[in-house]
Amino acid sequence: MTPPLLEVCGITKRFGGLHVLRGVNLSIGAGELRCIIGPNGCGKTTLFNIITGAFPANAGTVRFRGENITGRSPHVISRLGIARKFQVPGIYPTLAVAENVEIPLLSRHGTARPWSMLRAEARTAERLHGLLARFKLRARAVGAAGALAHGQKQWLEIAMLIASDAQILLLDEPTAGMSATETSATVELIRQLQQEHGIAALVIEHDMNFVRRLACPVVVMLRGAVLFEGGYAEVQAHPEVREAYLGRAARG
Amino acid sequence: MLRIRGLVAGYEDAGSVLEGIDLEVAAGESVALMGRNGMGKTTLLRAIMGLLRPTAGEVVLDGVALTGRPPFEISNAGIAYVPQGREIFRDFTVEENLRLGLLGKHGMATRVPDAIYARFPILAERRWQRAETMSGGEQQQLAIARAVVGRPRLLLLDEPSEGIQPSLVESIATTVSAISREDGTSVLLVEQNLDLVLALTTRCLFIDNGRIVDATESARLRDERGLLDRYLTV
Amino acid sequence: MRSARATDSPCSTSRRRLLQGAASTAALGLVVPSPARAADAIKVGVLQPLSGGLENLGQQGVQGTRLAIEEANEAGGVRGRRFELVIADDKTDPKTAVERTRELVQRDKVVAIFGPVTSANRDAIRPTIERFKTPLFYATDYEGGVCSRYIVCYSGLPEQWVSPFVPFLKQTYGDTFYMFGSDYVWPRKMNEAVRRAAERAGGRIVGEEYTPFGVKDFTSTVRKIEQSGAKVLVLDVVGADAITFVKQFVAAGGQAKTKLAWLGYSENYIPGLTRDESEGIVTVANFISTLDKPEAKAFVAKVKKRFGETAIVSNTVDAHYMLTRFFIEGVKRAGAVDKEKIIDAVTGFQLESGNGMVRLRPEDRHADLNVVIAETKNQRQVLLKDLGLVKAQSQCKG
Amino acid sequence: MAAVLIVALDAANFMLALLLVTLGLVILFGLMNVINMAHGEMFLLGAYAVVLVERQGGGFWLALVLAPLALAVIGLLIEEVVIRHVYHRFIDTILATWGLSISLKQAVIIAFGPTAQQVENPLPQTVVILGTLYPVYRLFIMAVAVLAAAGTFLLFYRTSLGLVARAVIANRPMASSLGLNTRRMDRMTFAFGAALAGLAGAVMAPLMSVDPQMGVGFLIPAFLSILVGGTGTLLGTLLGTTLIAGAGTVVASVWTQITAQIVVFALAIVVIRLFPQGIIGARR
Amino acid sequence: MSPPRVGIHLTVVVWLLLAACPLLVSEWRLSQLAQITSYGIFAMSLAFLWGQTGLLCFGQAIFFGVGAYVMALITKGMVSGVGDSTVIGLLAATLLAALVALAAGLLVFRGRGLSGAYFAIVTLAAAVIAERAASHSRFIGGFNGLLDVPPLRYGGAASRVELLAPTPVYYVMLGAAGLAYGLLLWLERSPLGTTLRAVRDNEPRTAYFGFEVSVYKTFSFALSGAMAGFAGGLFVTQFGFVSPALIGVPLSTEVLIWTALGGREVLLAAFLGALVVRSVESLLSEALGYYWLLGLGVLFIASVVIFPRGLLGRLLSLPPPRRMAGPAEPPR
Repeated sequence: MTPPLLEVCGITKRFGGLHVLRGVNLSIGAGELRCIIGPNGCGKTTLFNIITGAFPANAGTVRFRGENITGRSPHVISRLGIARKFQVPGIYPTLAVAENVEIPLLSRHGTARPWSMLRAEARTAERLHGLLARFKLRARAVGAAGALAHGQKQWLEIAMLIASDAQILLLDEPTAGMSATETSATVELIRQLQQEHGIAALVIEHDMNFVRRLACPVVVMLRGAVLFEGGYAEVQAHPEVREAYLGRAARG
Repeated sequence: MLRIRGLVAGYEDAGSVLEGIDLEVAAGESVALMGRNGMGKTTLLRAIMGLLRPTAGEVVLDGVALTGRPPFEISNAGIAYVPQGREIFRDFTVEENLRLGLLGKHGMATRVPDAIYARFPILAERRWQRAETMSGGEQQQLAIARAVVGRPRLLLLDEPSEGIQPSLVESIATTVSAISREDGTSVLLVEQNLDLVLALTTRCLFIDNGRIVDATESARLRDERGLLDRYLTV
Repeated sequence: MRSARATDSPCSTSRRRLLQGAASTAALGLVVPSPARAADAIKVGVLQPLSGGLENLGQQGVQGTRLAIEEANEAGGVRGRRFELVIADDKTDPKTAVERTRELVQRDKVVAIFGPVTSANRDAIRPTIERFKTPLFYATDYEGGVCSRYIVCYSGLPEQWVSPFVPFLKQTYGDTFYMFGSDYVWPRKMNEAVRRAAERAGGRIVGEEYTPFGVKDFTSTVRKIEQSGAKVLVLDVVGADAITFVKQFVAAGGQAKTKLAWLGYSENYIPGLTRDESEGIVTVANFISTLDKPEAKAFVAKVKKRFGETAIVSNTVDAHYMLTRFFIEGVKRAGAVDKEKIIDAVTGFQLESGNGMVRLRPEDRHADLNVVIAETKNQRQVLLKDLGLVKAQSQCKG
Repeated sequence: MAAVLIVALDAANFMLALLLVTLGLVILFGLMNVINMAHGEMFLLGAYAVVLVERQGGGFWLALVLAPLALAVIGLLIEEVVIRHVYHRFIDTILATWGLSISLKQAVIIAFGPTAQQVENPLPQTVVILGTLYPVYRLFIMAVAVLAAAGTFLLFYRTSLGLVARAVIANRPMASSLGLNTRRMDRMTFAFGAALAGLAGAVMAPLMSVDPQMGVGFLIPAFLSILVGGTGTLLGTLLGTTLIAGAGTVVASVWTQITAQIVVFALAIVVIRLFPQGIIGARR
Repeated sequence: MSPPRVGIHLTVVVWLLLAACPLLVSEWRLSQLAQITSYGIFAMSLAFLWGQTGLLCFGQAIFFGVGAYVMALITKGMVSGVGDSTVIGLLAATLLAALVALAAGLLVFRGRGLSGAYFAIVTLAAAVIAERAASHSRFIGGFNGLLDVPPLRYGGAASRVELLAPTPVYYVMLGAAGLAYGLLLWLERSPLGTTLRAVRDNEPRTAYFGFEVSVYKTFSFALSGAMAGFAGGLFVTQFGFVSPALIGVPLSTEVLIWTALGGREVLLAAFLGALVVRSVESLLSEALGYYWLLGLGVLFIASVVIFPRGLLGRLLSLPPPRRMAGPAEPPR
């Protein structure tokens, strides 16, 4: 039996007296999509931080393809094929847009030895410009990434994740600050990636429209734990989920 | 009392988030502001507080224009702010956190009045403890107490229910409405949690894409499922 | 020489303004105001530290050279040709010293260079001097051992200063010595000589220590000196560190038990110390301004007349003045303004210095000097003992 | 035994002197995140304030009061003209203050000349402690250091003003939202740090060569003390200065000053490498 | 919207002017320029480390000094078995400085390494240690250092020729500078350079792409050290001596000022920064006296506060590498 692609087991995290995560369990198979929703402060971003190795958990394990990766450093976890998009776009503001995309492309060509980078150019050029075209960034290729509009920065970062050949994308609010058209395009994009390349994605999102259109299982988190897992319609109908967001009064 | 006209504000790299907000809060009134994430609720509070410089429009408190003034002056004009994520001073004791709510105010005692501890008994218990050792709900109470200790005329609350047990949400609602009632403090509450909105406010505004798009009496919210579903998550 | 780097700055302020004025006019014009600025003037380079920590010594060196040159020009120059000074600032820094030397040699085409102060700078420019075969006239006391056709020294050497000084110290103050110096070659060489002289005289070395530059707390050293029971402290720390040390040594009551014998001490250090701190410091030098000799009085009067009453007439002024006079005399005797001929002509004759007759030896181009021992009393150096002419071995041996 | 005690006393002496010099830096670097490379020059200006006051006929004790005040004013000026613009550019504070350090030192050279200045030792007596003579002025320095450290601690951790200052440093926007004038606190905190540097310079002047280079020697040990102990905590600085000065004095007593400097600096680098948060910081 | 190409044109003009210098300036100015070219290379080494990788090093002179000492030891024939030629000296100077930097980099960056201000202060302390250690080591001449270091020379032991005439010396130095510039520029514009700038811009993001950031920092440090060592080796051939003053804090901070004033992100700007500051200094410092350094300090503060990218940085900055623009836009 093949283990799930990513499996989170009993993750607990405290900051001082603050319990941010209280035994989170979650799993996602290869090529699957999953949305995480939950009110502000329920611990979604902290969970991403622990999966990607930003800081250690107080308890619990993270497994990737069955391998325990708890507590490894970010670069090691990334090399396994886990790529992460930050809430505030994690791009390189002073670098050219094309350079931003080149970095993750390079990361697939042996990052351990700096000099191996020198000959990577030929292998990356074609994909680089393919990706820029796909993300409608070609016209801005040589301009500084910091000068892009907010939505473009979000896309740029997604392009970078895809360039890194990840097997799973952890997307933290990918459509924040995007227009409605951009949001739908992003949904399309994630679906395409899943269908064409079998890339799994774990998406933190507030925009329920987005969640609905992505049409994938939804994980609802509340106060540091998973409250409920199910399809969009189930979640919508679930009184506890409504209560989680809107309070008891909304249950009715 | 608070009057906002055509307020436009935003962030350097993300363009404007508020696209012309108009709203009013009367003296002693409590108003809720609801809307999905990213629609500009927090941005509005930050703009009122002066933490964000509006690019257009005006904020007026009791006839005094506050637009473009630094936050400490706005605070002294009578507006207090409980931010999202609480932003208590983690390394400081509870008492120190509370005193900070007083020290910047002109003509106010620098001792924390007992009345505050009477209102927030848990804080009296934890008075000399470092704030970061407290639970989320306790920290939220501290943040509210720190804001009201300076006796503001208007209290801005940003998602006080965030990450907190339902039982605590109720007690926060009780405390804040008592303060509002007894001291005549107006409240502008940004919230998703209906319990809090119902318990605390009389009027509810909906914000969408940087504009106030709808309003209703809070008491009727329970019946307005359409509004809720249109403007809120879930 | 003793002083070594940017952190050194002994000396005073009262006369500073005057000196600074002098130095900056010189720097601006780069030449001595002299009617004979003709194309056929004999250009003489001066490379001295005018900033970077040793400006006092540099300015005094400039004064010495300038005095001699101006006197020569006023006397009509050499066979109708006048001298022209080109003054360069080495900033007490070896790299700059090399750059400036190149300027003097290649741009200004000087026939000789006077200076610098530190051994580090002298050694740094030596390859350049030798490469371009331009003589360097060095007039600061140093550790000895320079043997080059292109370097002429008017310098107190360990043999000349230490060998007679140490027996005097032993006889007068006691037979146990503690040596404390800065961590570089001059103090180490001086202390080697102190050790030899002390042992020869039947004294005992009870401690030897070196300090890096820039140390601000000498508590442990003061303590070690006290515990060693030394009667005499031979100090060859330089510059600001020396002042810091002496302040802390005196504050700890050190001078009550141990006599402070300071090598390389001069009038320049006195203003940085209070009366109590400088009281009783003994030193050895070729010249002190309070010397009760006609030639000394005449020299002091001459300097003060030209540079003002507040000018300090130190060892450094005297040495640079004398060495420049040897050079001028050498130009006269050489019969032509030719670097090689001048080098051959500057040695082997006597001139009267501020302290007796002095001669440059042809074999190693160093000077036989008259030496005195002096003590500071009430912020003035006074003569303790006149040692007369002291000769050193040739620096070109071994 | 007495010998060990004496070394301990010497170490305490150096440690307290270093602490005195480091205090101002703790405020500017440790608390305000301004990596003040000009700290040595602020110290220097404190010493020259003494020279100036003594020249005008005022005594040392008057100078001791005036020097910190003068530095507070200079600190205000520096904050307003330079530092204000680089608070958010952490690394640039290094460069800007480095430029300041060059400029201030050069200004002193232009005003006073490059050479050492005379400063009277106001307490030239010695007392006998543990059988050896000990300079009274050193005891005075130790006392001033203890008082200044205690005073700084009390000011920052036991008064409202200190509370406000720490709050502004901890979370500027929040402090401002609570009605605290953050600009004024920045100015005051910076001025206070500068004043402490000035006090240190004035106090140390009688036992040091007062020349334009005098500040340089303390800069690196002071920084290392803070980094070794951990930034942002007075206790850490106390520990840092104790380690740096203690190790320095002990090594210098047993071997030489040269070994002491090399060993202590190298040791400090190793400690900083092992505990990037400082020893106190790492325990948190 | 392609970025202005003025940077390319100016860069070409600067190099042409530099190449034409023997026709334009007097002989001794030329020899002076040859001397300070080694400082220019030194400044480029720092610009690469600081401007490209974001590591502010306050001890860059350590590597310059190591290069200078190694060059002196070898060309003076004090190291047996390797000969005493200029070329071997330069190679060894470069290599040893690289090794020292590599060791230091491994020490400092591995694991949860030092960065930012901590790195700056630690390198500052290291520079003090290096200077102390050098002035305390007898073998390398202690405080006074090593003297009589031979100039540039070529040919075997029997028919050795020393290069002294200003024009050939200048061209050798300029050639070395061009070599250093070319190498660093090529690296900078290669994918490796992109990666280093990525580390500078957003270190966590780069780690999240699987890059072991410390390896890249160490590499950059070693390379920059090598270049500083190369500059140090060339310096010795021009100045004829090496002393602890070359290895310590003062020179480290001087190079920082040249680089910052010129522009840390642009190699040529840093190079010119060194050349211009040194040339102006030799012209003005004696006239201005103490005010020169005061002015330089104030200028430095102003440039940090007002022009963080240096006075020449913006002018001379080059557009991104050509591969970024990609193939020509397909017809619509």
